[in-house]
Amino acid sequence: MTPPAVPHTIRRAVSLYSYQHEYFLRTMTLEDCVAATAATGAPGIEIVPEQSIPGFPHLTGEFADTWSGWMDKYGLTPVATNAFLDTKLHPDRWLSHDEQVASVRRDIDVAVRLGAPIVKATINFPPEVMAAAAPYAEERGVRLLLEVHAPFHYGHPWILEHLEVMHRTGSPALGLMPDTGTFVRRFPRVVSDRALRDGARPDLVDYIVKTYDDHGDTHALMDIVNYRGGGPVEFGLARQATHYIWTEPKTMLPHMPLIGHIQAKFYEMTEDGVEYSIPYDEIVAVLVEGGFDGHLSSEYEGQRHIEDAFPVDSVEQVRRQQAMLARLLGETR
Amino acid sequence: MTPPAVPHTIRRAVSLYSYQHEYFLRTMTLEDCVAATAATGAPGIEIVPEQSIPGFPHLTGEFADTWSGWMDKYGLTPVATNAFLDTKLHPDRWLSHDEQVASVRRDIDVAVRLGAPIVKATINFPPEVMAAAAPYAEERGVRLLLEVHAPFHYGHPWILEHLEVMHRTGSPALGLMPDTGTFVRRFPRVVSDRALRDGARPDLVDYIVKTYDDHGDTHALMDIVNYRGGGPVEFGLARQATHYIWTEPKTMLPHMPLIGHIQAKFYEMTEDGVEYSIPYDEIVAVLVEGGFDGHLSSEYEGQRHIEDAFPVDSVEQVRRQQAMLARLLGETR
Amino acid sequence: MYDRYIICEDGFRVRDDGRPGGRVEVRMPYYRGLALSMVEAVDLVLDGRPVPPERTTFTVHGNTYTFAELPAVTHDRWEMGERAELAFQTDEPLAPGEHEVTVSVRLRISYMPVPGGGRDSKRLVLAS
Amino acid sequence: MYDRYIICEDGFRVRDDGRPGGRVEVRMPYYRGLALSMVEAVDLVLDGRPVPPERTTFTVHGNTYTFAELPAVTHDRWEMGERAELAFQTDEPLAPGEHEVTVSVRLRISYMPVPGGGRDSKRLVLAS
Ligand SMILES: [Mn+2]
Ligand SMILES: [Mn+2]
Repeated sequence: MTPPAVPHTIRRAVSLYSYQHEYFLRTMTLEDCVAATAATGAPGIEIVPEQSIPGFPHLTGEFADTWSGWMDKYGLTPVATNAFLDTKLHPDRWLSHDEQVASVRRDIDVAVRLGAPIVKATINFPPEVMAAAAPYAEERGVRLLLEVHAPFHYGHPWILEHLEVMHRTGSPALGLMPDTGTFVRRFPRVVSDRALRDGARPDLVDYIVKTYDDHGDTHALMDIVNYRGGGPVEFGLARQATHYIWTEPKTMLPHMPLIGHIQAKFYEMTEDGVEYSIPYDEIVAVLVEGGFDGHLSSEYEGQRHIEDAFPVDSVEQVRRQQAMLARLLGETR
Repeated sequence: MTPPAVPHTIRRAVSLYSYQHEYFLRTMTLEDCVAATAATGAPGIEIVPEQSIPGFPHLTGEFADTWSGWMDKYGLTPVATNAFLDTKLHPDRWLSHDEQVASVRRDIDVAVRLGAPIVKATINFPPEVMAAAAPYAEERGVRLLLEVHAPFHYGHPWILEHLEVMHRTGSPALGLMPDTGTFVRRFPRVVSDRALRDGARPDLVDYIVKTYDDHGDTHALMDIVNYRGGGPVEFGLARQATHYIWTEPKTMLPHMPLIGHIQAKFYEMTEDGVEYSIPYDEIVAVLVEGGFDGHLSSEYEGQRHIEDAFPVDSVEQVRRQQAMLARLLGETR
Repeated sequence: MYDRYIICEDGFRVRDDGRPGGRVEVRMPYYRGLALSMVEAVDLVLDGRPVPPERTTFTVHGNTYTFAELPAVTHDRWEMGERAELAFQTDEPLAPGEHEVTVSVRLRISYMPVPGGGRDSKRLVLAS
Repeated sequence: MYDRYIICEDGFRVRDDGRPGGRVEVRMPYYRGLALSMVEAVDLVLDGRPVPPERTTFTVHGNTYTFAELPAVTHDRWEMGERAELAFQTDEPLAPGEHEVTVSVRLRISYMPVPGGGRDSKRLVLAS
């Protein structure tokens, strides 16, 4: 792969989401995760506050100081936080619009205290909540970016509704955060291998993988698997085949002015240093072409598909992806 | 609507499926259903043996005689039967390939005894079972036509697999039977009205209907309904919006040599004599253009959506559709 | 589909064998008949209490089966719209008058990845 | 996700209040912490018998709640990877030695139309 011929200002980052397995099991502390990030050479770090900060949303001064101390010690810059919107916080009623906006404001405050200029809005954020939170985000100097996560894409009604709000309000605080899980060209083999371990019929696994890989219509895949004699395990795999999507990375181009950050989702970095499913060379080429000026932030999600049978090594997986990104970005050869 | 300018040989028929509500409740006998068919002026009649013949698959000589007597008495011609393939007949094992083929042969025999030259193969028939049953169908002078039912369409992998078998074997017995539920341009209002009666939130019903009517991506419609605060009733309606599909009727044209029969599915014939959701004028125009030489057979399916609140009048609904078809076919003005 | 027609409004009566319990007539919520091996369950709840399937039997056109037998019955069918009789035993004789009856039918329909069937609830008056 | 890590292999012991029953340490099968109001169920089956939620309590970082209380607890959380203690009462004291423990966690996750959570089964040896 030839590094980009034109100059660019794309930088690398790692989301601590990537080390969730080790953090969950407490085989790595939060500081270990920060140190692992720095060891990849990525200058940026992304944090999921609800994952990493016990006592969230109460952010103690002590935590903030420790965090900022780590940033200095490891030479890292916080680039983004991730916000969730618990519309179903109460069992008996939906969160009101005002409560939803308050939740976003709270998360903007958390980002500011952590020194991060970007907050990821999870895909369920309603457009009108984005609009209502935008002035506060502007005031606090933070951008609120809607994650464009599979199976959504830039032509999907839900995203179109968000785009309409972004263009109508013209708020500089609002924008998009593509998750590269929308660019899954090949079905992740860690997922199909898991189904096989769970007892799925190999011919049906092949059928599902092939239908996905041909980018065929997955609309009635579960029905076909049923016509072919499949059961719950095969139905589950068919359902997963509708969770991933392949869209051309160049579909990001018309929206580049709104794109402030990329979650570089990955399922498996092979020993050859490529992602099995996602063509990062094409993604990086599009980002360079579009003049993207932000971070490509590692989001490892293979752990959940291999934990049943294999040791998870998130550190090595992230290391490999960062090495690939460094190469594609022309930092190394 | 101007009747077709070119001559055609398309005829009308009624499937007894249409009168299922009255037959279920025994407010109409089987002979009443036959008489109602004749009263529409349709020359053809289609029967679902597993619905109408007590004791199926044992067809007594008495039933066969009665049936053929009705055909004479009412001036009707049997045009098709419908076959099911109960691959899950046994709770503990899938029907073997040979058993599946035997089931199809049995249904071919039933069609022959009823005098019907066409057997509908329900969408779950595997392609290799079609291939294996074809010689017997040829021998008995019956065509076995795969129903192309929503959400399948002519570019779907499952249909492509069937087409491959049809073209490879070249058997004159194999072919297609489009169900016009693949040409649902507008969301059937009998379905959305039912959801409203079941307590669905009107704004979410509107959203679902609008997304469908815009022919937008229904892939993640259930997710959006969830982001908007919907619950089970709204999820159910969102699921139904993925069961109907809109494809251009002209997608039938390349397959016209294989198309031997049409199931004229409908949900609601309005007082103005049009189907609320399905553009029959366009469908008939395509069939005429393609030189279709078979029956358009009424398949009323609105009853299940109105039975909770309204009296079902299948006879009137079929009468209206047949009048529309007669008009579109140039039989009347 | 046909959910509201599963339980027949008439035909609810005591057993005719002298044991405590009753009989209710039920229809299959589906548009064709099915071999009995595909009738996975016809569950009865009487006055809020589930009646175990072991205490019920199922009769179509004069043929009576236990629910333990049904999975193997591929040569008899529950016809479309046919009134089957669900007979059940109870500890005490049924009180005269109204009872709340709920019936859930679960069908194994080959072309569907999920179970078919339906559910109906009615207040029925015990025929004398 | 994390299903196999729900039940902690150590920390299975008898209650410390002298009543019959025990305690098992459990983790939430999810990648972030959640307010307890979104923890819909942490169901326990011990040696094949379901323990009713009314006979269990739930403790996170020193705070103990009944499952009747949880739906209203929006200001305390089950942290990501945190070992919560599920304490339960039984009729008889637990026998020493191995027990089959199954725990099902049901979570209300706002962006998902269906419940989240997971299920784990382990044979645990009662700590003395
Ligand atoms: Mn992401
Ligand atoms: Mn049809």
